[in-house]
Amino acid sequence: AAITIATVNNGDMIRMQGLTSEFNAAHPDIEVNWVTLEENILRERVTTDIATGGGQYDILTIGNYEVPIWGKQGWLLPLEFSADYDVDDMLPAIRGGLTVDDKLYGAPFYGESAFLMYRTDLLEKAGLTMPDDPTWEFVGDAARKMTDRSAGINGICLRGKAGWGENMALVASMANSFGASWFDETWTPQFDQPEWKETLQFYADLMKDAGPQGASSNGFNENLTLFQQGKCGMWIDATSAGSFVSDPKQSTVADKVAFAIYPHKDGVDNHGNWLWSWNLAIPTSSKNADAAKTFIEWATDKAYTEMVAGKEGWVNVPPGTRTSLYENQNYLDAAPFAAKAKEAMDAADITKPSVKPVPYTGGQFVAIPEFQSIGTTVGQLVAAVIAGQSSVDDALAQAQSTTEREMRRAGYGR
Amino acid sequence: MATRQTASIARLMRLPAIVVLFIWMIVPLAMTVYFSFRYYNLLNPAAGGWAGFENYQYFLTDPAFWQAIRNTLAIVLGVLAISVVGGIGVALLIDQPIFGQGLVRILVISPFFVMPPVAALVWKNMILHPGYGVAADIAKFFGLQPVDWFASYPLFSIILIVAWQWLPFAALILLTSLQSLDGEQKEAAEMDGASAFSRFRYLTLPHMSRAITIVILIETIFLLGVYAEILVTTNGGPGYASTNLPFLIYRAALLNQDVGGAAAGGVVAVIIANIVAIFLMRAVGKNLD
Amino acid sequence: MGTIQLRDVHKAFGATNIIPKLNLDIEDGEFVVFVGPSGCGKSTLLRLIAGLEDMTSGTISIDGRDVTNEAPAKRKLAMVFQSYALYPHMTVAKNIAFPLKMAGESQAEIDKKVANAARILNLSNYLERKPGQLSGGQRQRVAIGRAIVRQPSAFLFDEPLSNLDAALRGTMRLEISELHQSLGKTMIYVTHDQVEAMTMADKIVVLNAGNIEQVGSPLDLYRSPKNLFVAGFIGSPKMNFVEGKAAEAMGAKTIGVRPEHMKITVTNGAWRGVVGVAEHLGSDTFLHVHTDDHGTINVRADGEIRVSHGDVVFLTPEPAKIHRFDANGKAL
Amino acid sequence: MGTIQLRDVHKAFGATNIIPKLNLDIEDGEFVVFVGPSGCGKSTLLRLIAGLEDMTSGTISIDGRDVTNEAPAKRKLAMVFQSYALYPHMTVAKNIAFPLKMAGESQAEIDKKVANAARILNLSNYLERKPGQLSGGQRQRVAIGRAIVRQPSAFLFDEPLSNLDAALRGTMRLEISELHQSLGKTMIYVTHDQVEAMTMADKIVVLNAGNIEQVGSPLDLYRSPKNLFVAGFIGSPKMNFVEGKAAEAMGAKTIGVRPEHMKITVTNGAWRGVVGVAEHLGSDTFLHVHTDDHGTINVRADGEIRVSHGDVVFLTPEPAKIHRFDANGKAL
Amino acid sequence: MARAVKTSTRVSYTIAAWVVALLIFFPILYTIITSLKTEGEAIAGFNLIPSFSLESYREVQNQQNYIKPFTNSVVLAVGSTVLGLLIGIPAAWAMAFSPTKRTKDVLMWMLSTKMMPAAAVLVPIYLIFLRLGIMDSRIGMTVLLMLINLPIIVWMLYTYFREIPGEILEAARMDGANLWGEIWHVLTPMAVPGIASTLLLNIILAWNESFWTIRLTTTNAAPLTAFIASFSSPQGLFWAKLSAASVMAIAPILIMGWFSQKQLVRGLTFGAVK
Ligand SMILES: Nc1ncnc2c1ncn2[C@@H]1O[C@H](COP(=O)(O)OP(=O)(O)OP(=O)(O)O)[C@@H](O)[C@H]1O
Ligand SMILES: Nc1ncnc2c1ncn2[C@@H]1O[C@H](COP(=O)(O)OP(=O)(O)OP(=O)(O)O)[C@@H](O)[C@H]1O
Ligand SMILES: [Mg+2]
Ligand SMILES: [Mg+2]
Repeated sequence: AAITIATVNNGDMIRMQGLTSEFNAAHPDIEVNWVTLEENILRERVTTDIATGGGQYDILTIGNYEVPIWGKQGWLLPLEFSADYDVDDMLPAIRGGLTVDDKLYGAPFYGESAFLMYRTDLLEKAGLTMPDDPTWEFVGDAARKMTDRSAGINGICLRGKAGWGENMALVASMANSFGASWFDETWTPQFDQPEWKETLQFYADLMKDAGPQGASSNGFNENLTLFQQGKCGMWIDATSAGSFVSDPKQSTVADKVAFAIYPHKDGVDNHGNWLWSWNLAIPTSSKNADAAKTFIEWATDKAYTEMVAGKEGWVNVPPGTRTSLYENQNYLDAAPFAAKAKEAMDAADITKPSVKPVPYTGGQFVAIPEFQSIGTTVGQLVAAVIAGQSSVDDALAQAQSTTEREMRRAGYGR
Repeated sequence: MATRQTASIARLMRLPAIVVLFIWMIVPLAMTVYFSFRYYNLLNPAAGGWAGFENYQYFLTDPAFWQAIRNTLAIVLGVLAISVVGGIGVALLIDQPIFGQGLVRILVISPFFVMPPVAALVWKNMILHPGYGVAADIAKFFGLQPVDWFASYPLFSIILIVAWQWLPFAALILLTSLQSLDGEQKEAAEMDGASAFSRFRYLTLPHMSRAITIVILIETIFLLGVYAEILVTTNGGPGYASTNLPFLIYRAALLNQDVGGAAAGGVVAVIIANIVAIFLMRAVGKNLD
Repeated sequence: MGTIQLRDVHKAFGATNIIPKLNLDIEDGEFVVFVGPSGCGKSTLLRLIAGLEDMTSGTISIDGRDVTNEAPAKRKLAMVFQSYALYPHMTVAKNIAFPLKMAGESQAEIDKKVANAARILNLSNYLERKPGQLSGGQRQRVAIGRAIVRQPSAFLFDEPLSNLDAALRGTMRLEISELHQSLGKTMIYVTHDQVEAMTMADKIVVLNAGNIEQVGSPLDLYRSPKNLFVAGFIGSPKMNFVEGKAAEAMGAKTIGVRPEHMKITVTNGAWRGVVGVAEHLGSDTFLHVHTDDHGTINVRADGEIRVSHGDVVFLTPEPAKIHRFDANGKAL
Repeated sequence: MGTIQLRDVHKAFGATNIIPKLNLDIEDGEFVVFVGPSGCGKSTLLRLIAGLEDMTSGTISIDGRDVTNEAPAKRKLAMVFQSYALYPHMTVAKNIAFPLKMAGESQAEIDKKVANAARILNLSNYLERKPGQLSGGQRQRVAIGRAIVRQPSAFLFDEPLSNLDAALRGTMRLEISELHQSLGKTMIYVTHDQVEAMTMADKIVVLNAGNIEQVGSPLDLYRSPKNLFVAGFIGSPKMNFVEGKAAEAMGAKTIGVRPEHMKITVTNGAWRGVVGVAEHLGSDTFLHVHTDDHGTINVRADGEIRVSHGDVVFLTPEPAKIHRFDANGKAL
Repeated sequence: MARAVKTSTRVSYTIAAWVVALLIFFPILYTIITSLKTEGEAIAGFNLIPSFSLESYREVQNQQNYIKPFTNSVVLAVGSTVLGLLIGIPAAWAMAFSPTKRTKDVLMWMLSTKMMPAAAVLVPIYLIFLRLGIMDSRIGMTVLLMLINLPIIVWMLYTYFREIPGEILEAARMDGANLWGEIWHVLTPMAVPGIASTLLLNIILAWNESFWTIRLTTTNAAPLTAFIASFSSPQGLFWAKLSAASVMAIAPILIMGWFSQKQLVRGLTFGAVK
């Protein structure tokens, strides 16, 4: 049988592609075709295909945002694995996000949360020490103190590029940690609430005072490079960045990096609930579901992790999916950030994104189909604020009205 | 020429092209029109049924709608202006006796061969990037603050990229037009005492009008549909600053997966494009004969 | 007001000498026609005078002023191009007005002059048309109109009638002649057409491979060609040349007789021959007679002559009209 | 083998009648020339015969066979277009071979016929050239070559020489005439050139606004034009028409005298006048004489005549050569 | 124009032209240069002299097989263009040589089929492709690209054919050619420059079409546009790699364009400009 796998062009996925021959050695009867696309195009492509019953793909690489939605739609096959696979080893937060009505719809290949990365030397220079549980107030203060633009050092680098998976991942989780929420229990957008204003104002001011030039077009990649080149004092982003910033081959500041848990606002018990995983799932339209399941088992079980470790070293194994990994001393030795990453992942609870009562699950996203569009639109409005083309109040007012409009359109009021 | 026999054969010869294009037009169009009156969201298959004009209403009242129209026109007009004026200048220049003419021409027309997403990627990452782009390096060299082009001047940046792609096309066609200008006409004008500028103004420019018209027509059709450059660079933002009509529809169709809304947008876009085309034919169509 | 002098004018394109070295004087008000075979340098010469072409060496002066290094626009010449070179996107009126506009004249002045030129050239009804909507003859007149509005010191015409059909050519010929008479301006006219050259010129310059073979009035050239080349080139149908005994008898290497200077009889005469093709024009008949001793001889006979293909006839050249040439082709 | 009959041929473009209703018989082997002013329908008629244009009504038969509804390719006619319409991408040989190839003849046969046609037309040295590399006359011959290889039942020529210069035109005229003699095929030839019409035709058809004004041999038309139109159209320079007393004296509304049928004297004669323009061709002199009573009269005089602008002269028409027309323009 | 151009004038024109040409070409040039850098060099700031490392190309080839999308690009671009010409030439012939009152309208209508934004008809087309079973097939993509470009093909050929004197076609008719003979032996060879430039232009347009080629293919028919889409925003700033991939995607068409520049210009002269 031949299976077609749609995947994104991330390092871990590319590595998986590279190991196809290993899979073939074990399963010579299954031919594997790869379709690698950029994340947004992939999502869009796959959505069209599934929704129209196209059957072009046998395995999809999708996020924990889509899995529950699509699972509920009946677009994905529930996954049941053999005992060897040890489903219970999965990190509970991750597993919870992939489960609908007690059925698992996606096998996590790789997972991440977010944390705070900072430069020990700069922090020291600023005369501060990182608390165990940093607040935004502290972060803001530290960032401003670390900033030295003449030396090319920005106190903090944060995502600014518009997109629901780009700047909104940060802003939404930040809003969570400020006590804001996207919707109240009647699905009414909450941008007119003070928490949002506070979040955005804080974010905008911080970027203005301590952020890099052109922050509104920076995403993960740009900030990573900035940080690696020593141009950022702090950076709050996905835990997967940990391996890159502490890899001396890539990073000029590898030995001066430390990690802390995602900040929260003083008095609000919420660390943003950023949780992301890339998962492999099988669409119901697949004609080779059995072969697909074989592949998924191969790619996401413990043996795969060990194979990658054997070939590429422990640092390069896909993280964030299994508890056992974080109990593996080899891994903990190779990955100094692992403990903090695990802590971050455990701190994220996507069933309770906000301290307020909300009708949705999620974290840095809201797990409803409309979020892609709403998130992107709001992301644009936020980016306009960072680019200095719009005020916080205007942006929030517009966000409120377009979100109301979208929600009405989607029938939430009906 | 005009015998009944040839006329009937001609009808037969035209037929395949007309039939396939008609099918190609009518089937998707009919489906689009049909969808535009229905609730149809891929992500929400449960909600179906007739929507009446709601999709249209929704699309037309989009807060980005008017801005998108303005941006669409700005892109079309901006790129046309740059590529036509620049194209005339470049064509005039490379028509002169210069050393290495062949190579210069090759270099000048090259951007036309670059696929739009690649062009956008190159410009975004390597040229205009505020951190690592060449433009930033130049700014730094002069001790200036690098400009974040896509944030500060999003529409201009997109116009710049698209114009970069289409200017070579214009220059190419205008160059060939220049070369077909009768040498004796130029000499006659010279004998008549016309200065170099007058010769350009009264002779060269009118001579090129047909070529310019063709450039305008073909480019307009393509420019009305620009979206890849926007998708790759600004994603329509910041805010709606660089959202044009095709991108708005793109957003509806591929981000919202709102087939009904996108269909309504498509119908609106077709209507607007036709208005532009009719207006254009009125304005410049007579140059074609 | 319109004298033109060429002194040692030499023109080469790359390595090929097109005009080896040429001297020519043109008087004010003269109508000078350049004739010569295709490629002999007629157009080149005209373009040198106009300043559209650089000279390799030599000088050109107009009205005594050395213009060798002056731009075309400064020479105060008007040129009518072989292809007319009208501005296709301008109306007739705009075409004619163009030189005036370039000279910065006032609109009122321009209108007056254009109207006047149009009147002279019978173009008043066509002023609003574009060149594409005109017949060949009308276009020709527009080109002339563009030239005359400017009151140049001289006109240059490069085969201006070559694109026209015979009928129109006749009319236009007359119009240009009349124009010359009424304006009294120097005109230099290039043509390959016999009739044009003969009927229009005050002075014909016969060129051959960039050299002047002869300069003179049309009848001069017709009656006393200086050499074989001019003799053969001027006159239509072409002069018959005979070598051998008949020529030697007259003390020449070659003798030439024009077809119209040949008597044709059926009984007796100098040269015996058989009629080949007979072309009946009504007014005249052109006979191609295959003579026994002198090859085919063309004869122009009366339109009423009654000979036809295959008839035996005798030809007698008029003695006074026989041209004699030496071994170098020079007239004796 | 080549008779062509037009019966009640009527052609309208939209609402305008180009050819009202026309009957014409062409015999096998005849050389028929269509003449007439520009736009009179000559080309249209030719194209109707060729089948390139639909008739509005009427029938055309070739060799007695009704071909009204037959495609051009089936009519076995060959046509030489005004613009030659050579295939620019094919060599001369391929151009000539094209009709044979279309007829599916064998390569050996084709080669033989092409070689033969090339020999007749003196094109053997140019067979491998493309049309762009040929002179106008050579192109002309290729166009003819393409027509003759096929042994068509008749040839159609649409102003084939109008693009050539005068010299070449003379040569080509002869070649076509000789071709007609050697092939003996019917030829229909459209021209606006007097000399061509007169010298080549067995029969001239004078058209005017789609109507046949007169059909006859060249000399017929020259000597006995049926009406004013034909009288004015045939002959060059044009016949002089005189109305008023002089005409009435001869019992006509108008009388016509050709320029060559006019005696010119300085002392005494029928009509007195002053010489206007005198065009000296060498062989002839064309005088434009402004007469006292009859307007400007053109006269063809001897090349040696010694009159010039402003001289008073007397003109006497040759009595036998005077044409008389009634009030409707009909010849009397 | 036969007056000598002063060398100084010529030199200043030359300088101006080269400056403009290099400015226009610079983004491509810089991409090529970047593709020969190491990743470190690529983001290290402006530098025109790379270390000529082929590492990026190797990496690109390792990550994504280049040959298959390249072949697909060639097949789709050439196939759709040839198919388009097969349908377009007769249509353009008919419109140019046997025009009716509505010919201009028909031409305009054809162009108007290009006005529908692709995103709006994605789902309809997707459904049609599924229904016909031609999803991710070369045939389907070839036909689709042909349909997209057909209006441009007809348009260009039409303007080009109009420059060919109708008398030549009539001559062929008189010479006994049937319709096929007329089009195949006479019109087509004469129109070669125009057809060639139409062909080139459409190969370029088909090669660069990047909406449908990405959305309607997966593996079998995916061309270079899909290839480049898999590099467009990776994790990390792999600009040397992105440049290498970009160069690989545009090089074939760029080289083809360079070689056929003369042909392209010649055809366009006839086709587009009187
Ligand atoms: N730019 C040029 N480069 C090289 N040779 C040239 C150029 N222009 C003209 N010639 C050559 O110069 C010669 C004279 O050309 P010119 O145009 O003056 O001839 P012409 O007498 O006007 O001929 P025609 O009667 O055919 O117009 C020709 O042999 C021609 O080939
Ligand atoms: N397709 C057409 N539609 C309308 N009128 C036409 C068409 N073709 C020709 N005519 C008209 O028919 C008349 C006869 O045209 P035709 O070409 O036969 O003239 P002609 O005698 O050949 O003239 P010429 O000597 O100028 O070639 C002209 O008045 C012309 O305008
Ligand atoms: Mg010349
Ligand atoms: Mg005609």
